[in-house]
Amino acid sequence: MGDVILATQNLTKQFKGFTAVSDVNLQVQRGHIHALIGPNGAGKTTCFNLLTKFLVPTEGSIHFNGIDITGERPAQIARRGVIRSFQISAVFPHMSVRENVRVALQRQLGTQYHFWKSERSLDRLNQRALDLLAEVGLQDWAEEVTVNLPYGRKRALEIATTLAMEPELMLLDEPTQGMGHEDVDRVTQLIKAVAKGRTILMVEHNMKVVSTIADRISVLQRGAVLAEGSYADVSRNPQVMEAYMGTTEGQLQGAH
Amino acid sequence: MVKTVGTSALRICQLQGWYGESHVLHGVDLEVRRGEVVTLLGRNGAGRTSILRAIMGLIGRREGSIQIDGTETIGLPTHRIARLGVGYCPEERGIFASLSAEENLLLPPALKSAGAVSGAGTSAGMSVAEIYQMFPNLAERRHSPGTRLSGGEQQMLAVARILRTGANLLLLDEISEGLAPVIVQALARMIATLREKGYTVVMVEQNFRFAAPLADRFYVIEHGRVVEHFAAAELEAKMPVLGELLGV
Amino acid sequence: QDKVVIGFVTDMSSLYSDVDGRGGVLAAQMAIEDFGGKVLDKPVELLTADHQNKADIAAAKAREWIDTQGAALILGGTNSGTALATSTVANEKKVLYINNGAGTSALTNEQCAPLTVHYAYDTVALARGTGKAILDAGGDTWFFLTADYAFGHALENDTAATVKANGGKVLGSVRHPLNASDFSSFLLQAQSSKAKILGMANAGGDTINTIKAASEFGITSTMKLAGLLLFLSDIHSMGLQTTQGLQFTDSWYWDLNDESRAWAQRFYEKTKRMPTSVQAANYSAVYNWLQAVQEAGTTDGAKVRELLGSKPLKDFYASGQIRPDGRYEHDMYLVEVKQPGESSRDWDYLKVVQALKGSDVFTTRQESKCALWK
Amino acid sequence: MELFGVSLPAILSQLLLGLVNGSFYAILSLGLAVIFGLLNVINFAHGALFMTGAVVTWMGLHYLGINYWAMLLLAPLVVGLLGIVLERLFLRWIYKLDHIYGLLLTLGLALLIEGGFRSAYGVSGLSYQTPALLQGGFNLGFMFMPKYRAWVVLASLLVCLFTWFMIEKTRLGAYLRAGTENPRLVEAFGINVPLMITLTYGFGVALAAFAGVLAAPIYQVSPLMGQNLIITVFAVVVIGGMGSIMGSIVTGLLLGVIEGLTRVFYPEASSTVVFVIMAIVLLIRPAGLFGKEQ
Amino acid sequence: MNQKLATIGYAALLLALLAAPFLGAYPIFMMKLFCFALFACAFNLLFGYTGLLSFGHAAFLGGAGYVTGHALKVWGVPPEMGLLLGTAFGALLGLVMGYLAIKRQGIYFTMITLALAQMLYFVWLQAPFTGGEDGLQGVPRGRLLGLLDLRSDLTMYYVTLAIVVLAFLLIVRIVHSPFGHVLRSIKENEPRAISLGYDTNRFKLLVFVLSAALAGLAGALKTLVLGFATLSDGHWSMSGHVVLMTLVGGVGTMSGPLMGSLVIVAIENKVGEWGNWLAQLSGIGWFRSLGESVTIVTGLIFVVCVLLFRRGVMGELIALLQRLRILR
Ligand SMILES: Nc1ncnc2c1ncn2[C@@H]1O[C@H](COP(=O)(O)OP(=O)(O)OP(=O)(O)O)[C@@H](O)[C@H]1O
Ligand SMILES: Nc1ncnc2c1ncn2[C@@H]1O[C@H](COP(=O)(O)OP(=O)(O)OP(=O)(O)O)[C@@H](O)[C@H]1O
Ligand SMILES: [Mg+2]
Ligand SMILES: [Mg+2]
Repeated sequence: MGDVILATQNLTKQFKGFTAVSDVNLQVQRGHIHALIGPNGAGKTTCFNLLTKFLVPTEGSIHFNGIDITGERPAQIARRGVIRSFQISAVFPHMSVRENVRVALQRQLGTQYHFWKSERSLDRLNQRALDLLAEVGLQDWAEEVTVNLPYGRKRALEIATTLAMEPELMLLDEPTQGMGHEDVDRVTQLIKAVAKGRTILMVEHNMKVVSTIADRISVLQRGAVLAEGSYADVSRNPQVMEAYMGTTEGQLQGAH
Repeated sequence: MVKTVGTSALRICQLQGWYGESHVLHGVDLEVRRGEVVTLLGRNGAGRTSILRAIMGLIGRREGSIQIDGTETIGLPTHRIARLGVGYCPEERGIFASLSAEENLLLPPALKSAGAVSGAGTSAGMSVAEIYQMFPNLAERRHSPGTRLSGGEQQMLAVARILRTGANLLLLDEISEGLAPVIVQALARMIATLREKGYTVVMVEQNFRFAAPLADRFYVIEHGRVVEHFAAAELEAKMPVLGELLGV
Repeated sequence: QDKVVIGFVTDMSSLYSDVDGRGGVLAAQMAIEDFGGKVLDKPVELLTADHQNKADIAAAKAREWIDTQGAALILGGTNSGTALATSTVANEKKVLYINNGAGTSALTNEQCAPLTVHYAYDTVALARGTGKAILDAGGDTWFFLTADYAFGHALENDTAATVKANGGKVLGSVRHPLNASDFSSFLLQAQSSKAKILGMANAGGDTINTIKAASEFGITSTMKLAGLLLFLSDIHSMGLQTTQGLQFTDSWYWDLNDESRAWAQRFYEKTKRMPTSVQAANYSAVYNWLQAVQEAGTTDGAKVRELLGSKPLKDFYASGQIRPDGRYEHDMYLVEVKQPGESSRDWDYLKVVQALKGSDVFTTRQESKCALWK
Repeated sequence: MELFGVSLPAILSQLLLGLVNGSFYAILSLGLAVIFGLLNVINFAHGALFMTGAVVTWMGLHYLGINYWAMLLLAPLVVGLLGIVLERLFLRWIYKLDHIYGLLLTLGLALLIEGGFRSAYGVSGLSYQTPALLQGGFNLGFMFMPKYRAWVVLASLLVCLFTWFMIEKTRLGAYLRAGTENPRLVEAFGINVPLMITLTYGFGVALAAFAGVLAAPIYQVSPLMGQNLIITVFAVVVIGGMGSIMGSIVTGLLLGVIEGLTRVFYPEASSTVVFVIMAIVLLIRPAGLFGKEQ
Repeated sequence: MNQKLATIGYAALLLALLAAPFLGAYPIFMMKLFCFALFACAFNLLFGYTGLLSFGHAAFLGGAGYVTGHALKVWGVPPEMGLLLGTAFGALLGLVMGYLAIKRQGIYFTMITLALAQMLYFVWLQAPFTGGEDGLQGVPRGRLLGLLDLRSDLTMYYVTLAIVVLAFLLIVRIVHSPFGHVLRSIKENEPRAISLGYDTNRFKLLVFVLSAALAGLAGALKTLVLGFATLSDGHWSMSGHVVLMTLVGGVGTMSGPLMGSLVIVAIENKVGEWGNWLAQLSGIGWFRSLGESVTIVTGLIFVVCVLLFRRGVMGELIALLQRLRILR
């Protein structure tokens, strides 16, 4: 077994008596694409929110690279290299595509508070920004104002921006939601491409995507882990089939 | 006023639409007969959502003609359009945070659906009990504030909400989005039932496999125009074209 | 220069515009007309501006008039901050500055200037006038309701000093913030002091609301209210019902004598309001200035100032003399608001209780910190 | 009995007086909350319209001989209508813009209204007598409580509770709350939202005018009477958090009382105490006492 | 090409300003204008470039004015020290106010700044050293660095011009700095900026402090130039004024606040004259009362700007230029 990059112990979240996440022990292996699936309301998004501290856990602890990060603030966690993407597309609409990425790169320079420096000091990030854009196939759009991008490209840009943060662990919440087939395929490939040398934890309802790229899958139900394993293992699990995927293999594929 | 199945529930001619300066609909022609399920297909940004929004009068500016049950609506304000018996389930779900799930469900007033269809009776909407039976999740979370539901639960709520009103022309935008496969299957069954009851449904779907078995007819939208339309029977024959247009 | 320009900057649009404002402009205009519209054979022109109670605007206007229009006299209206700032500018430019309506005594005291004349009243006179007169009438225990800023403190201190000096007692005071809409709390505190007199060391809307609340809470039945800065326009807006019996000091009242009545009537015909003391002072100041210019044969600030101070002045507004520190020392009047039954006509609001000699109420030479008067 | 050198009766009476002021805060902040909810506009003109309510009351008596009790109903109606006109003419055009434009626009309107009254009636204002029925007062032993002030508390509490009930417990209120979040969608359900918005503004403004009528006999009716009050009410709103209708009512009353107590213990600070409390609340609960976190 | 045009424009403006005293412009009036222009630019840094609408900037202008005035008059410090103290005070106040205000967003932020500034207004009113409504009068200008005698209006003029130009350049630099880029991203999409690891509240606080310091400098300079500090600079209506200046000139444009302050200061000073002129021209006597209705005029400008003219003078001009370029 490879080493564990992210581990949770007895992670629990209650909302006014309602337990959305209960006693979850997740182990994410370094270098894996780890998918989190489960019926609606199972607690997947809540889990993500706990991991990035957008919500505070009621109980349990979170370890990242062996360090306890349970008590840290969202920005600190981001700086450690745990970066999440949003369910809705999150870009800076009136900046150019290149600038979008550059804002993310800028933090590494450590000059973000330097209000006396010229903006030209940022130019040396341009190359890196273009490289990242190339990685997601946006090199030709670099000078475009972001609002004008089609939806799928915006998602790609978002991923490029996320990559700029040099994440060790990326959290993607339904990255293909609302996409047409072409885009779904492109993003799937993209995720696969960027996963090299990184770890990805994603929530996804599109089984086609999950089955193509996920190395490991955890199924949540009612806040608790129902099953875990490879796609083949999990999809054959009768409980999972009943709770989530529906009854027949054919229809499972039919979800998308 | 009694109308027979087959008359036009919705007829759109040369519809143009704008968001501020940007022109997104370029002359859409489309007709939906009473009791039909019609699906709008297209790539992201093709303008399908915009068509639904235009029907409801929710986009910036629109021109052309939109008739609902024979009434011209292009000049009507949104709320008057809705009162003609149109139920709209938006892409972004539109669940209200300050209302509980149940309040959300009960919010839209019951509509005196203009075209009370034969077969649909007076088309009184579904009862709350029926809805909870269909979506047990909602029953469980009924007292939670609407936006505290999970993404999928909100999606269910958004659909359920308009089923209650008795609207008989339903505009459904990407309702299978973000739902677990089991629920998607349940929705599919629901739409089939609705059709049997005589509802008219216009669906926008990304999820082709979900839409394919349900629809009577398909329209393919690209760049704010209808580029192709065909009946369910022609589906097989059209697959290659679709593959090219949609990448299915 | 083929005309003589007078620049008049005052509050025309806000807090003090009823006391001076448009009516004040009219009064000055009347003085020019009565004088014949000309002095030294040149037509007299009156320029006006609204300083909006902003010192920078007042000073800038004065400067502009002096530099570009050759203004020979700057007439300043209400508000102390604007007055002090304008005074500085006018003196720097060697132009005479006459103020009516600013309360601050600093204008002729710490910050006195050779070409500045303070004409109508100042807070010291109001405080002493009211304090002394009421004390003489038996009001020997006081409680102060004081607006919590320099102006209020000054009024309170001056009055309290007078009260104490004349054997009265100050039983306490409470400081309220400026524009405190509700005064009932403060009034209850005043009432529990069991003092006979409630000294209102505040101004404008604050005084008005104090008086209203006092009558509502029945304070007026146990204490007598003494206004330290009140004008006819305030009484008019509150009505006699609420203000009856109130005493305060003013520099003039329209119903003093035949002369004042005659002038006031002319003013009334134009505005449908009786003039306030400040408005009357504007007329008086402008008229006296024109006379002095005529006499001196020049508009030169220093010369006219010297002439103005050289002999006693007398007209329907007042009689007295402008002292070296710039203060026009004249009689003040302790007035009392009539009972509704006593009032026989519109604007018949006040009766004069006592005329107060100027030398008794204004800052004396010993007290003065003005270098020009040493 | 004494507390920090102040007698108990004195404290009691200040509590009561604070309640009177609190009633004004409550109605005004409630009106602001209702308007903010649906229009997304912080109504800077609220103070000016409060003043207008008082002026209209005065005008009713002065020009038309309509007494206080009738004006209690008429003035809110008249000002509400004025609000409806303002909404149709001006506010209508800015809903799609950032909130701040609403603030700036209504600030402009406030200046216009105040300037208008000022040039018509001057600044020292107008005087309005307490209605005959409510003259005099009760001797409570520890203080003299004018009947009129007691009436103010009663009347405003009733109006506040009525409003609360309408919004939180009725179907109309549900439309209102939903419209607050997503008016376009509510409209797509068949509800005439533009009309609802117009009426809501009218209603919110009428609340301000109602406070104005209540205030007319207490304070001098002057063009400036709303100007200073409104900023304090803004602070009240920040403290309360504007999350809930009940919140604005309770916060309003509470702050009136706290302010009243300050007037006894440390009168110099009575104008700033509300702002100090605001600062403290922000430090401890940035969303306000009753506000929901984002 | 726009860039070039702008550069030429600024150069021409600077030349004109350098020559102004010899062309009959009024040094004191011009200096007051500079102070307001700087004030508006400082405000615009916050509003136009970070999207934070502060309604409490009067506190910095007024507060710094008092501090500088007090330092010069009572402590007798040299003018450069006085300016520095005023600026520092602005910054300090900005730190405290900003710290409290950025806890809430959007319109709440605005209301909090308004309320805090109002609280400070009461402080200025009650504090012993501000002179209440008399204000702080007779503040000496002194000698700059012990060399330049500032009592000469001409010397003062050039000193003021130099300071304001430097401050303006600083603002330009801030907007176009690495820091400025982050600000822009915060303005566009704050949650996203947070998720990129930026502690956005710190950025907001820093820009708030910078803006407050510059507004403080404007207030300090104003006191030095005019020789007094009075209450009106700390009143909330002054905060409204600076919003108006920026709005009229063009929010989020560099030159907007300059233009806006010119327009508003001119209106404030001249509206009475224009009223008289209009009355003469049209024979309608009502116009004469315009001078007594600054509030109404101000209110009207607010309404018109918000409804019809949101981009402001410079914003419209820039848009026009762009359209022309597209046509070509
Ligand atoms: N803030 C909250 N307060 C109360 N309940 C909440 C809150 N957030 C989530 N929940 C509840 O917790 C449960 C889990 O929600 P979560 O959003 O994590 O589901 P999910 O697995 O992401 O589902 P989906 O696939 O539908 O998005 C749901 O039943 C939801 O109603
Ligand atoms: N509010 C808006 N303002 C401006 N342009 C818009 C707006 N909403 C949509 N558009 C544009 O209109 C076009 C059509 O969008 P629409 O949402 O109708 O597409 P769609 O077919 O529903 O695609 P999707 O799969 O993304 O939902 C797109 O180019 C989109 O960018
Ligand atoms: Mg989710
Ligand atoms: Mg869509």
